[in-house]
Amino acid sequence: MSADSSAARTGGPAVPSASLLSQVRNATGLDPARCYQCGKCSAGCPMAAEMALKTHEIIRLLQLDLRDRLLAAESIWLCLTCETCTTRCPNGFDPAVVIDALREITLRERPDRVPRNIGAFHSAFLRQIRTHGRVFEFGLVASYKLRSGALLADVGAMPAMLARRKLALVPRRIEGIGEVRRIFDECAKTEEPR
Amino acid sequence: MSRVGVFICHCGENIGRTVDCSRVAQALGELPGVVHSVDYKYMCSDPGQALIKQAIQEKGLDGVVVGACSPHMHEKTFRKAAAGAGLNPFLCEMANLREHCSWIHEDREKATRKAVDLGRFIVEKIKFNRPLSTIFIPVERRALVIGGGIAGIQAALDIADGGREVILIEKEPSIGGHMSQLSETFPTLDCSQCILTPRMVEVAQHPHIKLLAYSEVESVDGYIGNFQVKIRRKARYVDETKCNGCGECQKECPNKKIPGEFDQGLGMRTAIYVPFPQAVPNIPVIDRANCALFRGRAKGVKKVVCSKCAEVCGRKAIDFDQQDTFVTENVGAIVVATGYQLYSIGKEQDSDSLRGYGEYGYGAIPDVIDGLQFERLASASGPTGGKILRPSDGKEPKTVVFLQCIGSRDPAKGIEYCSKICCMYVAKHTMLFHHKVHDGKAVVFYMDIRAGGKGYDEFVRRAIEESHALYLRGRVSRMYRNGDTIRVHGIDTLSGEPVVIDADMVVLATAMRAQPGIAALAQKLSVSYDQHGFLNEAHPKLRPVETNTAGVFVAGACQAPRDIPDSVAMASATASKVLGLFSKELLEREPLIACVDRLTCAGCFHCERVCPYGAVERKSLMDGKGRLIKIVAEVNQGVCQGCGTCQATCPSKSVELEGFRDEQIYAAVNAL
Amino acid sequence: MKIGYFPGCSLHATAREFDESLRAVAAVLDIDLEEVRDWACCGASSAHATSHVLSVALPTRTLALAEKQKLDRVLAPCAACYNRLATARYALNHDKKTAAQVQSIVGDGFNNSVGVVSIAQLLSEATAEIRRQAKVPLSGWKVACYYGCLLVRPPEVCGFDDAEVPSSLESIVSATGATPVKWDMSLECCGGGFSLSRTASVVRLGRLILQSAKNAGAQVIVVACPMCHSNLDFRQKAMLERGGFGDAMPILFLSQLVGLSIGLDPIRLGLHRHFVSTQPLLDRIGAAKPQPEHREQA
Amino acid sequence: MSAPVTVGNGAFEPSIVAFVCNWCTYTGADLAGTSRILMADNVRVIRLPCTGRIDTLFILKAFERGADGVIVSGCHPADCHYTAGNYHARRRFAIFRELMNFVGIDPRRVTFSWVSASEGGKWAEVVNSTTEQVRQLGPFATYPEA
Repeated sequence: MSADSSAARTGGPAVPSASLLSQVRNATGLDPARCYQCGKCSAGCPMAAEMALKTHEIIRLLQLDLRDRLLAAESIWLCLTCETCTTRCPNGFDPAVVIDALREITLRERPDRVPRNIGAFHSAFLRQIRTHGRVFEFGLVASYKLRSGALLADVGAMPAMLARRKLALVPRRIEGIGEVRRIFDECAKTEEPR
Repeated sequence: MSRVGVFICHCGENIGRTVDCSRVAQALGELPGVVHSVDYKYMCSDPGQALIKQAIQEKGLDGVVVGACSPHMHEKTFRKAAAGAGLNPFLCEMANLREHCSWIHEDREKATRKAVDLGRFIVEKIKFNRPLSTIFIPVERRALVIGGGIAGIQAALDIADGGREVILIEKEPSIGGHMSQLSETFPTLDCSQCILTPRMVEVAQHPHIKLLAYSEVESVDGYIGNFQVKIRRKARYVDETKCNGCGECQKECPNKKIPGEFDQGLGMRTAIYVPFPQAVPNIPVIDRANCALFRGRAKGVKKVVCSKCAEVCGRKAIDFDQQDTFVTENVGAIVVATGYQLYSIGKEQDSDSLRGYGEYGYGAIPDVIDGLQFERLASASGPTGGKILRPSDGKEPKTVVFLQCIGSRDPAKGIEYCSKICCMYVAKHTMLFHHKVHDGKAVVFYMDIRAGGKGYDEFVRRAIEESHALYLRGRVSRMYRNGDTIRVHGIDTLSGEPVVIDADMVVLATAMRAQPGIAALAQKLSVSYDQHGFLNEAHPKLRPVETNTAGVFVAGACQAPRDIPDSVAMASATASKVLGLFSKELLEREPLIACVDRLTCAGCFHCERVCPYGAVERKSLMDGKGRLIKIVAEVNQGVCQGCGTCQATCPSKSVELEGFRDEQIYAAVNAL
Repeated sequence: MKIGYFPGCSLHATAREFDESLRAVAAVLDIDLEEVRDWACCGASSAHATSHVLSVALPTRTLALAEKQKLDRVLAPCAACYNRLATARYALNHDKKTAAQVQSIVGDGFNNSVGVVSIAQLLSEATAEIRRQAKVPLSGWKVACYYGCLLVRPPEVCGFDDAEVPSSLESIVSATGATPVKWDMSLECCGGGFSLSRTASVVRLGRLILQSAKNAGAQVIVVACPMCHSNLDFRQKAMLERGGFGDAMPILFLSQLVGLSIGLDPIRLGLHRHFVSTQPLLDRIGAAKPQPEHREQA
Repeated sequence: MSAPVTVGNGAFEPSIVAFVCNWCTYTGADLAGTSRILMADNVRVIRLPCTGRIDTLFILKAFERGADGVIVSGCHPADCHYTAGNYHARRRFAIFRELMNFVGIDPRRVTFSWVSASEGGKWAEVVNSTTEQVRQLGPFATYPEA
């Protein structure tokens, strides 16, 4: 997956709708049937208050294989991957990994449903790595703002950051940048629809 | 030359559809030594059995092979038929042409050929079968009951009422078990002690029951009908024959601040104590770890630091120098009723497979208690006199959160099973709380409500509809101290809403576990147990209170999580089994046991080492003048269960398992 | 002791005081940090949210470089980097499918022999030395140790002393002479990854954390993660604006606290770079006010 | 039988002997029958009380008598009807595995498995997979009897 997926420009599904459940099973090696819907994941989730679909509900919809609802859900993008759910799951399930897989599938198949600012952040972040090998925050912020349209947020903080010499202004490229780009390209190749 | 008869059953269409039975009969009839071979529609029917009997008598058969269903189904039937015609029943065997052939194959040709093979194996084997005679062993018609909770009490009373003598042993100072700690019982809300105490007294007074409290099983020898059980009688430091239970010693004991086991640590007791006022026997015991005198002795202090109890005892019953003693009892049957313990959420666990609940603070938050502690708070005889008060500050909690499935159904903590009783007692707790704290709010976090049982679901509905307990479906992710309260982060999955409650008290319905030390006891009894330490019944449906060791029975929560009605029902079932066993003076058993050839036995005793039952004994062989020739192995016929491990282990092939001797097995293999 | 060093992108920018203080402390504690040459970004939270293989492949490149450099352990002070490196290492050992894919992309003789160490693990090993070198008594300092998420979870990857009630940070803080407080939110996520894209969430979560530390009587929060630091320090102003609790709470990197206790100059430790003033703390130990290199702008 | 094999076309059909314990595997095999689970017809079961009774010589004898493969199956560890017979058996078979190489029997011709009384499906799997495995290995060559 390159930072700005070509699918992102074309929109629309990249593969015909197969069973999302089996896609996730294949991608993660986890069987959502393990989830017995106790809700402990949602009970401890720091973002639950902001999620329309709580963690256990995401897994439930997955058990029901409701592809369209899941890939359109903003909630999967609100997961911070803090792994609290995974750590406390009584039945050895791993909701965090499943949500990562759902995001990956959404990016590939329904990029139009990725929330703009979150998608913009990930794109900007990965573009930084692809371009320089490392992330330069000034460039990251600028790039993010262009992509998300949140042009004015946090702009006031820039001078303060600068004063503390906390912003790397001038990007320096690592020597092995060619290798990093090759990794990006090769990884994108492994992500043919499973 | 043998005279074997072969009888092939069609089992209606069951075998006949896939196997050409007449061809099988014909092929087997051509084997050397087979003098009679027929097929018939239903061999197990009366006419079928008559065919066999008739052939035995007319053709003078010395072996019968029935090719039919599984021997587990009808071996007994056909052996009985053979015996009816005067043939030794152990000269009759079955070839399994149904379960192992016709039902699992479709190709008629190949199934028929396989059926011939299976029949041939048995024909060749039976030529080496020997007539065996049933073994009779005498029965000691007294029973041992291990554990004095409600299951053990019930079993002991039922057996004793049946006229047989019972020895009831209990490791604690008093019988009564966990039931004596309960406040009221579901689904009737009758007072636990009110229904239990009379039964405890009955035990103490029953002429056929010998109660050995504060005692444990040290070792078990012998076999069904003839067990020798060595029992350790732990030193109470109080002479039971002198003490009259007046209680003066407890009043005088200066150490009054010991968290009491009976009150689950919520109430205090003295160092010399009777666990609770209704204890049976009502005789105190000295807790060495907390007695000043014994602590002094442990440090090597010569002088008697404190002897207040002895000074005040008018009957001079206190004996600081008492030692553990041992008694051996001969019994014919053993009932195991050792009950359960509760899982605790602490970091330290007594088993590597268990984990505590770090997310609940590993039990370090005050006012987070378990179900048994709540029972003590709710009990009129408890430390608060039946008032629901917080252990930390004695205040009445207004919001109480009950968490179900703590440990249970939580593979991440090491227990995947359901503890079965928690749904019910939590409902009961919410009702008791509602009755005692009218303006209180009970909130229950549950995953599923399991209320199968007479009047059970109605009971839970009452908790919800009449006592207005708020039932939330979901687990709690975390809780921590929040000032004076406990902040509980849970979820209601039915609405999808995360729930945060500041509770005054949290009650955990922790999992039921097998007793500590159950594995050691099970090994003494040669009873198998599951990965959680629950004892295995002989068959989950058809032999629920027997074990794989003949003469040993299980009752109550030592076998799986059980509530009181289940435990009592099991206990009565064991009593019926025991009384059935004791209805005869001699016990019959199959003679499929190992025998040692004294001539070739070299006395290496590998067999003794591998025998799971300790059935191998050492026998000194003397010559005519009483001089020792050699020591050889001998198998105790009553103890041997016939596994044959000794035979496969014996380097000199001097042990033979009847029914499965080497020449029988090789004959079958040679028929390949 | 020599150990590989993977500073990660943040320590070269927003969290440069973490880098500065860590290097300064390491020098005193006789820990030789050898930077992994030409390391690339670990991919942080963006790679794993978009491509599982990429999220393993990027850290694997760094681990492979370290292996070539003959390092047996690599210190990743940033909790996010630590988590990504440790997760990659775990995936290569346990997830055959991913391992095969990544091996074919980055492979080339890589044996996955390099261990990954967090700052908490490294300084835990050095508590005796910290105690020995402690010059400035921090007694009376009430410190809330903040683990956050990435340092301890998931437990099978991070292998911390206890995923729910850990104690490594507390033992290090105790070694400095300060007093760790018991508080409730030490393991809750601060919202790190959403600092830019969903700032309101970060402010909401950060407030809960600050509030909890404050309730427990803490005077300072110690962190081991640049994202936690940036959220709790840089965004604290926004959190305070919502009202509800009095003064600002200084947020120190673990290495800064250790540095202060062993008598290092506050400037070398980068204490002047914080948004929430660290001066109240310095006043308590009589340290001079750090002079900023540039004039502060509000 | 899951994959019917043709008779008489020269395809090799192995002959396999199964030594099983009475309480777990034999009962499990009964269950497979009661459940009408079709399986390969190459296996002939010999019933013994316990895997503890199974002398390793039985296995060698079976090969000598023309078997191409052998299955040994009993109760799961800790589930032995006789408490510990299967543990002794397990130890014995661990040593026997070493011996097999020595006497020239490919260890893949012998399957050791645990099948409980409730695992009829598992018994069918053991039968089918062993049959397939031995079929791949081909006939076990023995010398004709003198």
